[in-house]
Amino acid sequence: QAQQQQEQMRLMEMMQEMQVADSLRMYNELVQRCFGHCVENFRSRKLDGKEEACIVRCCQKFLKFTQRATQRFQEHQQEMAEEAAKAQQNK
Amino acid sequence: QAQQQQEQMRLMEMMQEMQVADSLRMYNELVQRCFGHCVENFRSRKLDGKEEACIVRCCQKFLKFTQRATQRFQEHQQEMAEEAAKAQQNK
Amino acid sequence: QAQQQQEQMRLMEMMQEMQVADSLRMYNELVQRCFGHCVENFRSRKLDGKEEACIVRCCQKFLKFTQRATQRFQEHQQEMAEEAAKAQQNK
Amino acid sequence: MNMPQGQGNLDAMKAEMIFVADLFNKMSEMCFKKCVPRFHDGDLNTGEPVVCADRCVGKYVEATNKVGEVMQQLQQGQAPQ
Amino acid sequence: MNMPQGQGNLDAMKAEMIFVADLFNKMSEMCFKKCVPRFHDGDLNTGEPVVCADRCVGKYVEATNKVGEVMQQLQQGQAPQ
Amino acid sequence: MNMPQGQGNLDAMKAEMIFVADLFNKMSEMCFKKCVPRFHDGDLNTGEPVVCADRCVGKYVEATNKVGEVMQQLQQGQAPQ
Repeated sequence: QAQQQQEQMRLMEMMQEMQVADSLRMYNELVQRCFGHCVENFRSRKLDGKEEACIVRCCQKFLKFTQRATQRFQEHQQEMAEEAAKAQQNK
Repeated sequence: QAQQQQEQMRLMEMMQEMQVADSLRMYNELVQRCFGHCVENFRSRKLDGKEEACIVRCCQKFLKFTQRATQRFQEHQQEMAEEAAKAQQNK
Repeated sequence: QAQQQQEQMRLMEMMQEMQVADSLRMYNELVQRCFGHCVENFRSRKLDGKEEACIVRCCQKFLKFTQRATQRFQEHQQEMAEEAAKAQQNK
Repeated sequence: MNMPQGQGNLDAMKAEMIFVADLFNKMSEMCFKKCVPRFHDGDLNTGEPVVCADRCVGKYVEATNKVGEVMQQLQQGQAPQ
Repeated sequence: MNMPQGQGNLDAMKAEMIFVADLFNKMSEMCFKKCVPRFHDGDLNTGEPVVCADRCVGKYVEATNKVGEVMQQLQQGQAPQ
Repeated sequence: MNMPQGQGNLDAMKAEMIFVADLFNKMSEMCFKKCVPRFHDGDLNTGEPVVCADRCVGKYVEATNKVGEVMQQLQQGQAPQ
């Protein structure tokens, strides 16, 4: 049983590590996406006001979209888990 | 020698883990590719018959292509290993 | 203190491993990019002279660009580290 | 989606977690491309993209199951249809 | 860019290293696309692309900081602006 | 392709395995794009794409070797040609 607890602990750690890595990767992808969409001129090494505003909008839009998609995705996963459990019972 | 056997074991495990991870990643890439190619309308939350048929065709096509490419790639690797072995002998 | 030294060692090893993995990934990305840009005909299984020259130019261009970007990026990181240190002192 | 259920096997659970995370990331990237082709204003709360997000997630999950079936059929040497 | 400072914590330092490497790779890919739209000759030493590289790196670092701010504000439930 | 031979060193072998897998994945993605620009029917067994696959793999392997050479020359500070 001590072993089971230890496995549980390692799984939790692993999940946390993955979540950190995942959110940092998502951060980088968001920068790349919005930079690619919003920045076109290289006459200066600073973002101009228009570019900055575009980046802010792009971020907000993507993050809100992702929130919504996360909700829906979790609902689908829930449903599938329930169906699997039901199928198990009917065996 | 026991150590060598242990290393061999770890290498086999690592290869297996990598193959599992690789095939799951390929699965996800295939879905993304074929979804991107085949699904254009979002008037319903179910795939229609045309979309489903397109996804099936797209998968089959890609998987057969990959099989062929795998064969050829393995032949090239074999050749290169043989050439390297020959070069070793001629030293 | 022995523990600290060990952590230091593990960090160095980790960095080295990451650098190897990173440079191999960059190698593969460079091949993919330049192949995609330079190779269009598949009438033979050998690169022709024009394709080969294009690949060489494409590589050189990207590698020189990356060198320059690396320099600038390191300067920016340096600056930010200095600013962070200054902010720490002024507390 | 067609993953083995975890049986206390840590490696399999890790592989499954990585798979689901990768699936989710590819899905949200793809659905964003399909549903928000242009970035005009920052607010998604009203209007089309939310509805599109819901439907796109539904279709993507279905497509993932479909591709899984085709892969299994091909591995077993059966031509689908 | 908005990363916690390493406090002897090996995992956090590893995560930071992976983050910075990923940032650099995405940045150089993006800036190459923006600054060298065509591959005509192999020499970058003279002319435009070098200047563009310098500016693109500056703007990309700034954009990374900006995106970090927006993410923090949204996590804290504050609408930016 | 220009990888050191494994000398019982597990880390180097792991790096090589990851490299070869990554090379193969990028190659098949690229060759699929080049050889199958449209998805009309599901059968690849007859006709063009198979021939194209064979040639594309050959060219890709050659390109990988070429790029490796150029990288080595630049690292050694020699301008190629």
